[in-house]
Amino acid sequence: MGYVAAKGGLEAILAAEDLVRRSRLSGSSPLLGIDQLQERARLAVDRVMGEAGLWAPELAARAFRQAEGDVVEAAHLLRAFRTNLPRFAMTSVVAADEMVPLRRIVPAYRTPPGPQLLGRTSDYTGRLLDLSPEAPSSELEDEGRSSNATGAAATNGTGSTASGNPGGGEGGLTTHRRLYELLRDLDLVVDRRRDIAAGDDPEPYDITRLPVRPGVPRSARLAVMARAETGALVNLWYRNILGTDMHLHEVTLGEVRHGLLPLPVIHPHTGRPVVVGRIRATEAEAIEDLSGEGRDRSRFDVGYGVCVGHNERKAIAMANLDIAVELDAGKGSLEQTVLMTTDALDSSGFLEHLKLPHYVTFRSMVERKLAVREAAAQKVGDDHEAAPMDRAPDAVLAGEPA
Amino acid sequence: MSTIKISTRLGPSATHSIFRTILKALANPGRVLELDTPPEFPPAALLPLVLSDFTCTVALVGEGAAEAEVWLAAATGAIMAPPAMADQVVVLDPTAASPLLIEDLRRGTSLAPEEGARLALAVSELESGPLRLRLSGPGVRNHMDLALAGPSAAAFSALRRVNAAFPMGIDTWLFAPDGRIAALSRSTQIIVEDI
Amino acid sequence: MRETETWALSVQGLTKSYGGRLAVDDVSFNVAPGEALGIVGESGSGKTSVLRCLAGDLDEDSGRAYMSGLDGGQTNIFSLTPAERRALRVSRLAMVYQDPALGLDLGISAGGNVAERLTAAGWRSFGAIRQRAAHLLERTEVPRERMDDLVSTFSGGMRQRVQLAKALATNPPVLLLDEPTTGLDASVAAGVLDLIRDLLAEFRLAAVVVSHDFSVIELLTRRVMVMHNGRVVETGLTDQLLADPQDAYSQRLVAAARS
Amino acid sequence: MSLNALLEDTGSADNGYGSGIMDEHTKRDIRRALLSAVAVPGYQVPFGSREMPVARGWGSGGLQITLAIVGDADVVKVIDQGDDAGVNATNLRRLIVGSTGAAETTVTAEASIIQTRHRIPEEPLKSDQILVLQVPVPEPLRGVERDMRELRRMHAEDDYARLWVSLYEDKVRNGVITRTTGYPCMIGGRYVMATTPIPRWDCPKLHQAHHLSLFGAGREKRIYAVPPYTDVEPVTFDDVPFEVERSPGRCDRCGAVGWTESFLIEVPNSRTWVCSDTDYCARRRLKDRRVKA
Repeated sequence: MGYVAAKGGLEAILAAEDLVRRSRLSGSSPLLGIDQLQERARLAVDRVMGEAGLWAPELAARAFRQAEGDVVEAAHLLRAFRTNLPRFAMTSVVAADEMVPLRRIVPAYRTPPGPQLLGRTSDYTGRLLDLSPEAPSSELEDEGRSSNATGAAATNGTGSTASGNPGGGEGGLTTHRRLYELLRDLDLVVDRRRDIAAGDDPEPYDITRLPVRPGVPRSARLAVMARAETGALVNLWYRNILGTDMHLHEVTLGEVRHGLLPLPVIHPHTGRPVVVGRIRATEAEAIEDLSGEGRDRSRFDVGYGVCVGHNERKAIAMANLDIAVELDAGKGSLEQTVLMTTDALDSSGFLEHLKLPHYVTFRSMVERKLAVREAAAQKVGDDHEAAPMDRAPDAVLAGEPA
Repeated sequence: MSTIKISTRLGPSATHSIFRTILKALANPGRVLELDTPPEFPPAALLPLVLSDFTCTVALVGEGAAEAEVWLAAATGAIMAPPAMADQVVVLDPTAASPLLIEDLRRGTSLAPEEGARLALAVSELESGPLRLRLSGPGVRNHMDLALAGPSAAAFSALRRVNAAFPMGIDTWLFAPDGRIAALSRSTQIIVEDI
Repeated sequence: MRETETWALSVQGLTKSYGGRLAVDDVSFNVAPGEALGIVGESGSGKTSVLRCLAGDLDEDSGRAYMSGLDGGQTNIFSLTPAERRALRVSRLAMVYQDPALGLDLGISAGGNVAERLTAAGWRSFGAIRQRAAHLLERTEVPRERMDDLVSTFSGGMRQRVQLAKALATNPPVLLLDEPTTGLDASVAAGVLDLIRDLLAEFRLAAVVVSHDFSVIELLTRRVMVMHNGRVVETGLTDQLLADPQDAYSQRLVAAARS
Repeated sequence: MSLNALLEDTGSADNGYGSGIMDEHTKRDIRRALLSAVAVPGYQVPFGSREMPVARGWGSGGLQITLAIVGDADVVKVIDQGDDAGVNATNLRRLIVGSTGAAETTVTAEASIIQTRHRIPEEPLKSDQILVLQVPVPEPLRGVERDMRELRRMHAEDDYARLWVSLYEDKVRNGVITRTTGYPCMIGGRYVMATTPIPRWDCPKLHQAHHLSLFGAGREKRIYAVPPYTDVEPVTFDDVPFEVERSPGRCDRCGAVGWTESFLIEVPNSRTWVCSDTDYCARRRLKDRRVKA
């Protein structure tokens, strides 16, 4: 059917839409349940939430299913749905120090304050494709029921995995001091604390209400990266490590943790904060050595990364880029690249917009090709008569259309 | 000013139609348009009622300001602020529009002209008053005339000075008691002739 | 130079420090129309910083500077807004940099670089711009057939000639030259210096020529200031000062240049 | 549930999509940006652009403007490359009309709001019509400068020398100014503005027009406007006349003259041309008096 010529474009769209839905529902296997996705495709659902910048596990699973597994498409569905929802309230300060870790590793110290908590990670599981025959789902279910999906295996100080009951759930886990505070006690880190008492407590920059552009405060940059596309941040970091254009050096990771963050909202009547729920988030701190020229070599500085759901790859890349942009202080182009080019919806949307009709544009381009050719032909003609510069340039170069 | 019993917000469709008139007025400076204003309601207060929300700061000046602040905050969630800091400034009675007030309003910067304030100015007459303004510039075909009553000529001279450094400046809507409205964009050239 | 002489450029109490170090320390001087004032000193003496402050590339800490061409010399150019300072650089004050990349866009043609100054000054006729650019490039001895070549393909000497053409595009009354021939080999430098000398005379410019090289100062300037650690240690007529320097530092500098 | 089914019972609470695609707060945010844009013709107003049911780069900016200004009494026309039946135009029209009380039309003269991509209707618009243009790249100077801080300074200080130099270089190198669509225009003698990828043929229609033009860049989160009776002058040298795409011959369907009356597009390997503006073409074929035949 013609791309545009099809009379009544609506039939084409409805037909395409019907095709998508039917193919999504076709096949002999049972339909994916929202609960199945949340339990069996946890990291995909987390990634959808992370790149939509919204905590909504069930809606994210629903979007992931509707998008047939395309994370960017699912993030788009989630954000577009949010556009319709009025904003009821805003949290007061979400103190990441109050995160109850399900998993925590501190590469910078063997025995940091608080636990090294291997927790649920595939880091050391040995990437061997599990080819065991499809056991009847009932057996798998029994095994699953006995262990809690979010259980954490604590490792004691010696780095070996304690035999702690993985099913302990988060009951046994408590908050703990952050490594950053240890570094601060040792006066080893640039102190970036604000003098809240003196009123130095600016509101974080809301990137959904005010678009970002170079020069925005750090909170805006963090917000952009928190909902950026994972691959965009990782590649941007790696390109700066190995690529030729910009240059970053490796940092030491201070804190990498995945856990539950409480969301306090000020109660409209009592005026006191009330925890309205908890979200899972991943946090990373990158300890920067400040080895560059003109830096305070006697101290470290720290980059911060956080995103909704469990996505360490993204949080670590974000922490690296955060401190890199902070130290670049707007001199280079890294800030603009991080702020403007890492959103999944913006980049993939614009890339795929090339599929839209462009035949008016193309006709105009063809016309200019002919105009250039004509001007060149006319100029050659003129060269025979006299050196172009001697004749008044207007006549030579104005070139009337045929 | 009798007490205003605006308990509920304007519904989406009423808000929409008032906004379209406000937009059309600004796109056609000097053109007089009609607003269906709820009775005994200060027309000039329609601007923040329609445009503002919890992200906006609003200032109300003139008789009845205190009372209007209460229901405007309740209806829109807007935050009250002094005129010099406000996104939107409403002058409820014509005589309260002093040159000093106008010169004090936010004009934005050349980097961020959108931070200039929006001024809603009550006038007692738009088309048959003694104060003649001749307008030209974007949105005006050749020129348009207004014949105002209420604010002083000095107020419009002040407006002209404030808007002299385009793109900095403020955008002004004039509200007559009967619901007629006209606008002066910051890009509008104003010649004040006092008959 | 008695006070009653007219000046094209007057600098009073210019001061600039870098990270605690006083790069320019209370420097004052006047330059008359048609006069070339030299500033000589070793690298780090602050001579280039003086020019960069006047040009607006560097923010001064304190001091005032006036140009007779701007409000009759009543307005301190340091008090102008960034936009006004930029407009100054279009029509009243030009600078030729030691590194051509600071003064030119290497990605466009020689004619295009001259055109940038003209379009910024409001020229809107392609033909007139092209004619003016061709004339200026011819005057600075850039071969006609290279006018449309990218400046990145030009030699060092040729790039300085393009800078001069661009600088003179709008007949600015004041021209600042920072080590204009440093880094060029001798014969090319000599050609460029002769050109500069002729242009200064022909356009009756008030010029400030900064150099560490006495021969450049000797060739181009009538009066010279010697700078050391940000301060002017001696001022005098160029030939007298070279023959009989008074200040101890000047003496060492002249002696070193002579050896 | 298909999007179409969902749109049919928009407004029912249970499908989660309350009333319409945007909440009232979002509309106010956009309306304020629209007023700033009209007040400073040609200036790119930053706004909190929301995600839409269409992808970024597919008309999310135009859709947000239309949804912020459309009311039940409006009649909406949506075109892409001048064609109402364009796939994207159809999808956008369905979203707009489906989620509001507005009516739809394909007849330019009957529309109160026209959302368009890459074309301006051939028929002059009237003062009670609003044109909403979809904007892929809002920054007219991106070709000469990449750094956004410098671009912002250039607009703030009315310093467009680099643009003029790029036109000079283009003209010198190619004999003509080779910019195709989206020709940069000076608005009200102050701001250089990106006219969006409309052909040069359409630029003169914006100059001193009767109607208000609103430009929405959803992905880059900018809104700008050209009020009625405002100067829109293509940036070119005094002695280099602004050239538009003229086509030899006539429209194969309605006979419109390609040189003066209608922007024609080629029908490949057939040496025939047809109007890009399908409604204009249809009106001419129906001998509609409103359209100057």
